[in-house]
Amino acid sequence: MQGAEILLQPGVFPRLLQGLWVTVWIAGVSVGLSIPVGLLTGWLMTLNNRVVKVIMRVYLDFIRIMPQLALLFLAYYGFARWFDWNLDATGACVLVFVLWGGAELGDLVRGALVSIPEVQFESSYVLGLNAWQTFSRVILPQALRRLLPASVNLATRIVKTTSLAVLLGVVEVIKVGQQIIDANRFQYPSGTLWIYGVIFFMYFIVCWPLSIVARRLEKRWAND
Amino acid sequence: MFDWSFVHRYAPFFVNGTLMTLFISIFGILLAIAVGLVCAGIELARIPVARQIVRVYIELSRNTPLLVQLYFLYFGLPKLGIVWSAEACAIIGLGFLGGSYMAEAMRGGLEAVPEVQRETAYVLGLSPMQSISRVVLPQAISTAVPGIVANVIFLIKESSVVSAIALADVMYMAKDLIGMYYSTYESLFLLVVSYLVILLPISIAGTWLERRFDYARR
Amino acid sequence: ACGPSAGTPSDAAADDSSANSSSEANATARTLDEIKESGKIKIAVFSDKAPFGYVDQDGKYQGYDVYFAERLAKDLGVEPEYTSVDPAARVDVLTSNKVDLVLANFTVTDERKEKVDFAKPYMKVALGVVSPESAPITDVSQLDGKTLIIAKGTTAETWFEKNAPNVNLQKYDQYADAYNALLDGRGDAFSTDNTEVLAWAKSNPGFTVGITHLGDDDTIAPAVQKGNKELLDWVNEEIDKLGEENFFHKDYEETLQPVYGDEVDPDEIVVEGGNV
Amino acid sequence: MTEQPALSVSNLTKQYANADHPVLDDISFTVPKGKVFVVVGPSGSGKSTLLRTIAGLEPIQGGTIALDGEVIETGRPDSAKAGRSRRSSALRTRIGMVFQSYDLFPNKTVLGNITLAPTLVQKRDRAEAEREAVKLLERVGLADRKDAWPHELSGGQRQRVAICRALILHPEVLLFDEVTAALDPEMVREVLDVMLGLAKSGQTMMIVTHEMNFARAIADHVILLDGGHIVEESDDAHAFFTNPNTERAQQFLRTFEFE
Amino acid sequence: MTEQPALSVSNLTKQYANADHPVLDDISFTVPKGKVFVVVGPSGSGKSTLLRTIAGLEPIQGGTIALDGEVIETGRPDSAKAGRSRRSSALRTRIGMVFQSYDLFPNKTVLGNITLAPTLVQKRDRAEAEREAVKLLERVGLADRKDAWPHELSGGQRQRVAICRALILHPEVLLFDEVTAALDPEMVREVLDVMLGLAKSGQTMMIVTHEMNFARAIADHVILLDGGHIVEESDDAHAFFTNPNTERAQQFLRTFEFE
Ligand SMILES: Nc1ncnc2c1ncn2[C@@H]1O[C@H](COP(=O)(O)OP(=O)(O)OP(=O)(O)O)[C@@H](O)[C@H]1O
Ligand SMILES: Nc1ncnc2c1ncn2[C@@H]1O[C@H](COP(=O)(O)OP(=O)(O)OP(=O)(O)O)[C@@H](O)[C@H]1O
Ligand SMILES: [Mg+2]
Ligand SMILES: [Mg+2]
Repeated sequence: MQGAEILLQPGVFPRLLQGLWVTVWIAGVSVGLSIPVGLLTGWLMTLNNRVVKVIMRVYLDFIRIMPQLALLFLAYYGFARWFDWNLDATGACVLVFVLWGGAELGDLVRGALVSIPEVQFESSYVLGLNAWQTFSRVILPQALRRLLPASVNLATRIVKTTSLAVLLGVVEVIKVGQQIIDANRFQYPSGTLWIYGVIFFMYFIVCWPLSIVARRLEKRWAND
Repeated sequence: MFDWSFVHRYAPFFVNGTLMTLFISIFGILLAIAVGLVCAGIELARIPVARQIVRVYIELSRNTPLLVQLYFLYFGLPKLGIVWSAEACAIIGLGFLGGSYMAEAMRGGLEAVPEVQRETAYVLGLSPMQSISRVVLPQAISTAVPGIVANVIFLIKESSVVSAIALADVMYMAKDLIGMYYSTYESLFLLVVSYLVILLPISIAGTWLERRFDYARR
Repeated sequence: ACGPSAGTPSDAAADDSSANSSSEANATARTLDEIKESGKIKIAVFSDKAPFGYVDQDGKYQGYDVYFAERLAKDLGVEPEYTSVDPAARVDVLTSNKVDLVLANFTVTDERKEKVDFAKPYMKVALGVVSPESAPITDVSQLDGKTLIIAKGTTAETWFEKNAPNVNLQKYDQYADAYNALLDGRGDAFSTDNTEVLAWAKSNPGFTVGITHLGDDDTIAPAVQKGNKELLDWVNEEIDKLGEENFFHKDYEETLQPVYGDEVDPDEIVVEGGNV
Repeated sequence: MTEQPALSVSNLTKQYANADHPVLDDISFTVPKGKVFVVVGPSGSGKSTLLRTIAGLEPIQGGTIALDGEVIETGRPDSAKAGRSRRSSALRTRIGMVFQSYDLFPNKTVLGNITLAPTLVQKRDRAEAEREAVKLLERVGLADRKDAWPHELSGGQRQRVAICRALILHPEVLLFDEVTAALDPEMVREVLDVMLGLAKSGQTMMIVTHEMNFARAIADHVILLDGGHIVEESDDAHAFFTNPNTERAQQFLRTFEFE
Repeated sequence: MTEQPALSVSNLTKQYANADHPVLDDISFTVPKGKVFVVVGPSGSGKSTLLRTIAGLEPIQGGTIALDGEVIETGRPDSAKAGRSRRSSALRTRIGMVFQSYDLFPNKTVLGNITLAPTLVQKRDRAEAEREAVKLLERVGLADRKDAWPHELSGGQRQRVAICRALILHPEVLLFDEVTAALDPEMVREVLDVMLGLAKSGQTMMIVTHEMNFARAIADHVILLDGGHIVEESDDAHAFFTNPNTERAQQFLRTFEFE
């Protein structure tokens, strides 16, 4: 295949990897921050307070119905002006992914909490455990177990969605790829094919193990 | 600050953008459903080699972003002499991405039909075709519908990235107006409204559809 | 910028100290003093518009705009920190104070003047249209009913939207995408600044600039946030000062000459001391 | 000369793929017409498997199964991995089966469940099939639920509908596999009462059950299955349940007694 | 003078929120120390509700519940919508309960399940608690499964572990709510055998069951509940089960007999 040599050019692969690192960094930070946000929203969603319920509903539905790209635009262009926030593109990405990841994770947390059978609370009560002991020793460990596979899947989705960062001008793996394509246009006219091909597989190599882990966890804990 | 006359003037742009978004989404979703059916069929029938290919396809499709898939199709493939129009790339991209999600929803539906249902159909004398059309499929659909509806919404949302390959969808309009007239507020407002107009009814219809097919509650 | 950066590897390490952009809770521009204090000036440039602003094979920003930016930073006694922008984002990076200065082939227009403050020009342009040699476009009327490739947020977009309603515009976010589209035959021609298309056609055999001068002669200038008079004045002074040493001709020789060769008269492009 | 038996099983051997010994080992018995044949035995003894082979849901590796004197299944040693038997639709309708798990089609109403096979397989007239369905529903006390959906019924009601669905095909033999195991006691009673009624009406039945009181009351013939063998066989249900011959049977029945 | 009863319930009235009449209406009885008190009755008669009010899982609207002479629960008419009773941890450990549905904590091993409450609530030494746990597991025949996870156990094994988990707290009264209803017959037997053993060892127990043979064998005292009332009460289980006094009880017991 002609043109593949572009990949062997000095600096090409290291730069792509550097771009990939930006992608992974954004995804990693977003996932990390989504966890506390998700736990909090999940807990809020189980509360029986009407106001909280409505607020959480609107938050969840809005985040879910808007395309992530639209949310990114809202955060990048809108927030900076409305709230006088100075978010750079990377910051906007992290903010959106945390709000989005937090909402999705929150719904998972809520689902996991309500799916714990009532008899688990009742056995704990009869055995004399207090509310905190019941939550920390019985309910939470079970909820986390139910939560983990779906959360790993969510992480995969966040990694994939970081690709949109390029459309805000973040210099991540796709943008680096475009720069390389541009800089090598004359020597390697078909570089586009190879660079985008490599980026395609880079995403695959980051996401695939996560998918496998999620599936394993799901299978392993299916019958518990 | 907020310029209503701008909103008024450029709303028609967003109507066109909405139509483009719908056009791409509808064909992309139809393709995804077709791909999903074929894949689910192959997996359930356990056709040897095809099954492995389906596996590889599903992993590739699920673990890569649509944007990169589109760049590859739109800018990459021409270097091999394959030039597809932006519309074709977008529809194929959505179909490629959505196919694996649809396949999973459909397979889940088929697998959720308990074996005893097929056995009962057998004992009652139903032919394999009758068993599939009268017993298995209707039940499979009822379990698959929520997943399929979720995928439809997911794919419409994903279609927002087709603006990157110069398709004039809703997202494209917003970026274009921001770039030309620096009317950020108004454009973002129209953007949000357009997506609400597209997705809210579908979301509500989806809920209705799920209820409609929920006769399988046991 | 928060987070790591892949565009300017040399800057990545220094980034840790500069989480300031997102912690600073307002969108008003930084003063000259604040810039000096931070040791960095944030400049928006193109990363895919050779030879004006691009990233070379080593991952370094290069080009006519960047050459100027380096000098500005040097004279201010700070390090430049580049942000890669798409054409359409150039106004917003300023209004939302994501950068201090835009040096991204920013053509001065009336609409833009309402949103940002332009300093004195350092380049002049008109629009040009590049097309395949096999089907050259030499007049705008030839484009009727045809597809013209455009980068979003450029003056070319505005001009064609206003003056050529019968042309189908195919718009891309990024120059790189637009060029690729032209190469793959997705449109009949591509229009942007004539300086740009001339340079590109030179290095892309099979393409010709059939229209070299379209619309008004425009100027290209640095831009700062509206009202940031202090920085604006300083940049203007710099341009005056640099004019005296014929800086922009030097810039041309370093960055544009290798591309244009001798066919183009530098004075058709370069503006010294802000005097058109 | 005795009458032809409804069902006769000879030297039946069944081994699941990947298993190291047969689940059913050289089993023979006959089910006379109009009689109730009860199979009891500990969990895992092969009771369900026996019914499933007779229904054609599992291939057999040895022996034969004959319905009304006609051999409908012959063992093939290499069939362990084969799927269901390739019986004709008409043949399948001659043996009815009711399962432990609720097996009504959730996408059809009560009437739809019952009339599906007669109209589709036997090509009977819909109106006629519905008339018979309603008669059957009356017999099991559910005539007023004919338009209900399965999920609207209690477990006991569902099992009674499942019985009607099997009966409408006029099967020569009706197989029941622990049809009350998943039911609450009250519902157990309503289903068992329907089965007692069937027995009285002369329906040939093969019943797997853990309800010993019920088995004693309904059985004309009992076998005790254990480890794939018939351990004890009796024509006298009362004698079997009060005073079995074998040690194994005594031991098995003791699990249902206290003190 | 008779001994203090382990548990005494007086005029207990329970009404669920939104219900138009009480589930338990003015119920009184006493459970003597060391005796087995069996509650039978048709589905929906309030048996589970009765045990749940005693365990503190449901508020009561009238009457009192006393444990070893001390009143632990007093009815409040406005409490229908209140949650569980606010009993102290220590008080709760004095009444044990085993549920119908498997209620082991799936995130803990067998030993972890049993030692959780003694170490956490009673602050007992872990090693000592584990020693006792192993002794209890030996008693129910599961010493070798002490490190297994709940999902690795059969239904019968899980229920036996649940019994150990309740026993380790040395409850004064142990409540069983149809603990064998979801089990296969073999497993039913292994669980009931454990309960018979407990009865012999003098554990005070209140048992709701549908196994009449078992009830007859284990009961010191029986009540038949119907529609929230005690319809018949007897100190002589044998007499109650063979020849009850009331028409309602005769009718109820007939549902378990066949001809
Ligand atoms: N599909 C199968 N593949 C392999 N082995 C099986 C299969 N089905 C059942 N078995 C095994 O065959 C043996 C008999 O099972 P069967 O279900 O016939 O017993 P059963 O007498 O009906 O028990 P139960 O009273 O629990 O219903 C068991 O050891 C079981 O594990
Ligand atoms: N949480 C609840 N809210 C409202 N009503 C309830 C609730 N729990 C039970 N009931 C009703 O109270 C009545 C008694 O229920 P309970 O579960 O105590 O009966 P039971 O005798 O245990 O029946 P079973 O033998 O089926 O277990 C029933 O009519 C039931 O519908
Ligand atoms: Mg069985
Ligand atoms: Mg109950």
